[in-house]
Amino acid sequence: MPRLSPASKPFYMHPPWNILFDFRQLEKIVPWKVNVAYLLLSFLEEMEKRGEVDFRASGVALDSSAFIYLMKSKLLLKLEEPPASPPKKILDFLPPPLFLPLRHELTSTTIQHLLQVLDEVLKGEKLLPTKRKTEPILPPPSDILPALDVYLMEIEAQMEELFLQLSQSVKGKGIINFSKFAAGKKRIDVVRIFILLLFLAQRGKVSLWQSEDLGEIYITVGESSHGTDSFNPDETG
Amino acid sequence: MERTVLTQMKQDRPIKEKVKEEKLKRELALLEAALYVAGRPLDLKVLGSILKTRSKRKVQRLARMLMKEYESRNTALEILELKDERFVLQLKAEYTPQVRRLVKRPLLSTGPLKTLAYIAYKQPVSQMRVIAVRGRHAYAHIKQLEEMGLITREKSGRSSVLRTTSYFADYFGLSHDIATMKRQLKKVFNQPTSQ
Amino acid sequence: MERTVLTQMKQDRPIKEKVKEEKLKRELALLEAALYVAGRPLDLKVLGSILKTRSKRKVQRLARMLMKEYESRNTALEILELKDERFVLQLKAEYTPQVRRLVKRPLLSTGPLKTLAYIAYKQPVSQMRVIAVRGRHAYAHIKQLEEMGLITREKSGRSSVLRTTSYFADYFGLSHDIATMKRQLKKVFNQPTSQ
Repeated sequence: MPRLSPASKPFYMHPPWNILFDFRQLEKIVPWKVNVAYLLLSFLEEMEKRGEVDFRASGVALDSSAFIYLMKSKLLLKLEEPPASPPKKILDFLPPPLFLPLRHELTSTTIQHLLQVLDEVLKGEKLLPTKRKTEPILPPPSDILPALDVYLMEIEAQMEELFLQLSQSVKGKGIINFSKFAAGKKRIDVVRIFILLLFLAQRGKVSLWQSEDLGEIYITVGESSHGTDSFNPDETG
Repeated sequence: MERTVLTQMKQDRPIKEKVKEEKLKRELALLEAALYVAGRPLDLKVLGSILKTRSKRKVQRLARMLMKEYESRNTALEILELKDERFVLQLKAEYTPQVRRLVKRPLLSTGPLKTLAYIAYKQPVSQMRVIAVRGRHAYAHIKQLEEMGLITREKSGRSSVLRTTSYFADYFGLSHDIATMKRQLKKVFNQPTSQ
Repeated sequence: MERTVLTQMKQDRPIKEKVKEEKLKRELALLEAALYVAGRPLDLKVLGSILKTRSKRKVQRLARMLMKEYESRNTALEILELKDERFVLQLKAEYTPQVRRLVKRPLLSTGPLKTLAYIAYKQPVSQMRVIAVRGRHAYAHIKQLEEMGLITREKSGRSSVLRTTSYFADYFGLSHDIATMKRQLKKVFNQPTSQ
């Protein structure tokens, strides 16, 4: 037992061990800042070194350590209500299902009623805005395909003819204005010529360019490396 | 002359008897027809209007006669006399489970019928208790039973107290007195055939 | 020894007879129960399913026996054998006028009845079309009509095709053949048969 005198406090009342023995301080500390294992070990070592084994101080140190651990645990684990156990089914007499007595009952609905309401429904149906579905109505394929075939078959011949005309206009090779070439032709024919020119340009038979937007289109005939005298239908593909 | 009349009367008697019997048969058939098409309990006044009589006693006597006849036939149908002097024609409960599926009207399924049986047997019973015993799906049963007018719900603090209605008692041909009804139900539940 | 067996057999016979008789009574009562709650003609297959037998001959024999019993009772109800080997329990026509006013419950409320009328007139008709004409609340009607066995729903791609059932035809006294039924409806409806 250490003899306590106001003048000489025992060693454990000094830092760092005093934390464990000053209860007012203990309640204020941040538990994470206290290394309990270090405090206890060094406390024991110091006691051994001094040859003063004090069981009461050891007990207090142990109690304080436990208190610090408790504080840490409380901070870690938020205290929650344990999950509610599924409501216990009360054991009670469970009677069998009570089947309602079955009674035949004539119903008052007749075919006249059915027809009366039918009349109303059909009138209502006529009043319905006849929302025709706005889906595109496609003509039957048979109406399109033959015309398409004829056009595709003829396009080769028309391209060949146009190329010949162009070649003649420029006398073999050269440049010609689209407006000049199409002059005096009907609007639909002008469109057709323009489409055919696009086909020819795609095959490299002619080159097309325009000086500015909406300006004159110039057609260069025969500049391409392709031959000018043969049309291979396969190239259209 | 007197002799002739007497002879006539003697000859008439069996004819009169026959006519009376025919009339009785026809009245019983009319009552049967009324109960058959109505599919619900009918009181003596309504039955009397069908027979074109105001004598309640006569109607009751005839209805009971028809009831007895049904009893003696010992078949699938029965006529019951309810309180308030009402009569109903219905299928005997023991045949219900086997032919239920032929009914085209929407019927309550077994779940709600079990909840109903429990409420009827335990009433007045708190909704909380019914849920505890029957499970949470019983909330829907209670709603359905209430909508059908078979039970009532009365607020009591945070929970509700459930009871069967007088419509329920009539529908099942049970007493309106709860103690008596419970005794009747106990009898029904103990019958193995009522399942 | 032999004598004892014979005596035993003699004693057994009445017991066996009684058991047989009880079984017969129960089967007849089951048929009666089925016809009563169905309130519509039932075929031998359905009746057989109630009796838990596949023998159509047995069912027919029993149903005819029940029919005879009803005849002998000479009351307000009758059992009829229809063509297509179907049986129906119904009120004798002569009693209908006198008890008609007791019939209060309609088969369906107006909304579902309108939907049913439209389906009957336009069948086979897509559910989509019915909803377009009758509005979205008709989904609930269709469900109800299906549950009551008045219509059938057949999946067809993303929509369903709706038709009335033979129960519908029986209820309104129409032909089971849809083309004939539509002609009947149109005839009564007094509309040109086009559309």
